[in-house]
Amino acid sequence: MTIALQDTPFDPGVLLAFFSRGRTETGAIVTFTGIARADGGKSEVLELEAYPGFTEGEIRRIAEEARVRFSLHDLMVIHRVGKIKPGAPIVFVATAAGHRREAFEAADFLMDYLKSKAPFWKKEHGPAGEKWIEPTERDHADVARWDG
Amino acid sequence: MTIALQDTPFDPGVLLAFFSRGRTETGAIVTFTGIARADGGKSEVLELEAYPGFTEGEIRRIAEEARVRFSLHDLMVIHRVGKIKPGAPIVFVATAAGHRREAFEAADFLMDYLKSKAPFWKKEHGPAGEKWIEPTERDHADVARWDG
Amino acid sequence: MAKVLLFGPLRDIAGWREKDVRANTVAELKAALTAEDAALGAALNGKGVQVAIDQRIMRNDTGLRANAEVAFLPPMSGG
Amino acid sequence: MAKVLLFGPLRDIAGWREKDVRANTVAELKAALTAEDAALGAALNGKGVQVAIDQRIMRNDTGLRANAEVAFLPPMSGG
Repeated sequence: MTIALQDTPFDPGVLLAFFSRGRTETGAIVTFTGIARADGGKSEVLELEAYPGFTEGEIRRIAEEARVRFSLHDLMVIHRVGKIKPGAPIVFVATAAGHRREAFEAADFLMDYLKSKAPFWKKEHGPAGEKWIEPTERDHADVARWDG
Repeated sequence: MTIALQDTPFDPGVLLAFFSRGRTETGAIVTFTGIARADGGKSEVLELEAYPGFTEGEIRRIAEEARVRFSLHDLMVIHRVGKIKPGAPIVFVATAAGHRREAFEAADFLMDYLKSKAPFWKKEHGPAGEKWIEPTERDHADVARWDG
Repeated sequence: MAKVLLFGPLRDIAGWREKDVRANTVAELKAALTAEDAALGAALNGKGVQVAIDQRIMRNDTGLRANAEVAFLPPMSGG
Repeated sequence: MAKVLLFGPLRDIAGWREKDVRANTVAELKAALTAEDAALGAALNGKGVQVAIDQRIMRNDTGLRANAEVAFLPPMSGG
């Protein structure tokens, strides 16, 4: 299980190559890559703040829950922090399971958590100044699917 | 949109690197990689037969349906044919969309189709001989989720 | 003359994969194949076997153009 | 002495990110910060602000060990 924050860009292909290598006992690998949309150059620089140590710890706690709940063989979460240019990847999640349903659901579950509840504080830097962002209604609805 | 059959091994990381490169207007990329489980060396060699031209055409038809239904920006399906060694990737699906829900659902939808209805004929080669394989009950139940 | 293609288990039953057969309709073509090989004939009429003419699944016997490609597709297993 | 950490909007309100404050409980610590900066004090008691002591979210004021790390966490936005 790999959980890491990093303040430099990453290539999702390199991460999948690393995650999938030699994984001969896994039937299914799902990855999710979240990208800061460029919106044709109109998009603003995103800044993500984490609480080093605490943020990884909280993600690891949910990752462990996902590992058990979905019988995962392995999982990886790589999350950018700091200033992120439009068009750059923000987050990469990979899940490995015996069958595809578990791999899909675990990646979906982890992303719902990461996008709505994970300990990050998000700011947009634009020509009109800076703005702190909160999760959208859709993010809240997505994460509520997994309760009960 | 890339739909291809190939009779040689592929590296899912290389495919994701290719699929994600320069994709600055996409918010979400989901990939699925299906692997022939090695089962600790007990697994049998899998042989997949396709009807060249027809098989890609049928996959392209469903891929086009997924593109419209889930508002995809792009998608890729790479499928092995011929004899596949235990531990080797069999199928790679990638979907690109504005938001994660669409990217997840499209990949899930495409995989349910590919695993249960796509024009392939599957044979296992083992010490006890050869055996043609049909889709499992679970595959049928999975694909039925998308009807109506 | 039609080019007949067999897939999956049908190929194992017939012992061949591709063969030219003289026929103007799918019915004629099946009759010709059954005359040669009764086991194959039964299998071609088996549950779930579909017929593709020139790479399109056909529900009815529409007749065959010259050099049509006629494929017999047993139930597909998925990948 | 406690090491206070501010995150997200709290950091912008305060104009700092990290500061040592003399306090034996979270209540004392908040009182000290409010005395210095009323706007920050109000923000620390704002809706959804959680307190982590030594990287663990605490619902109650348990008192602070020497050199405790006290983090004020406004509502998290997700990544």
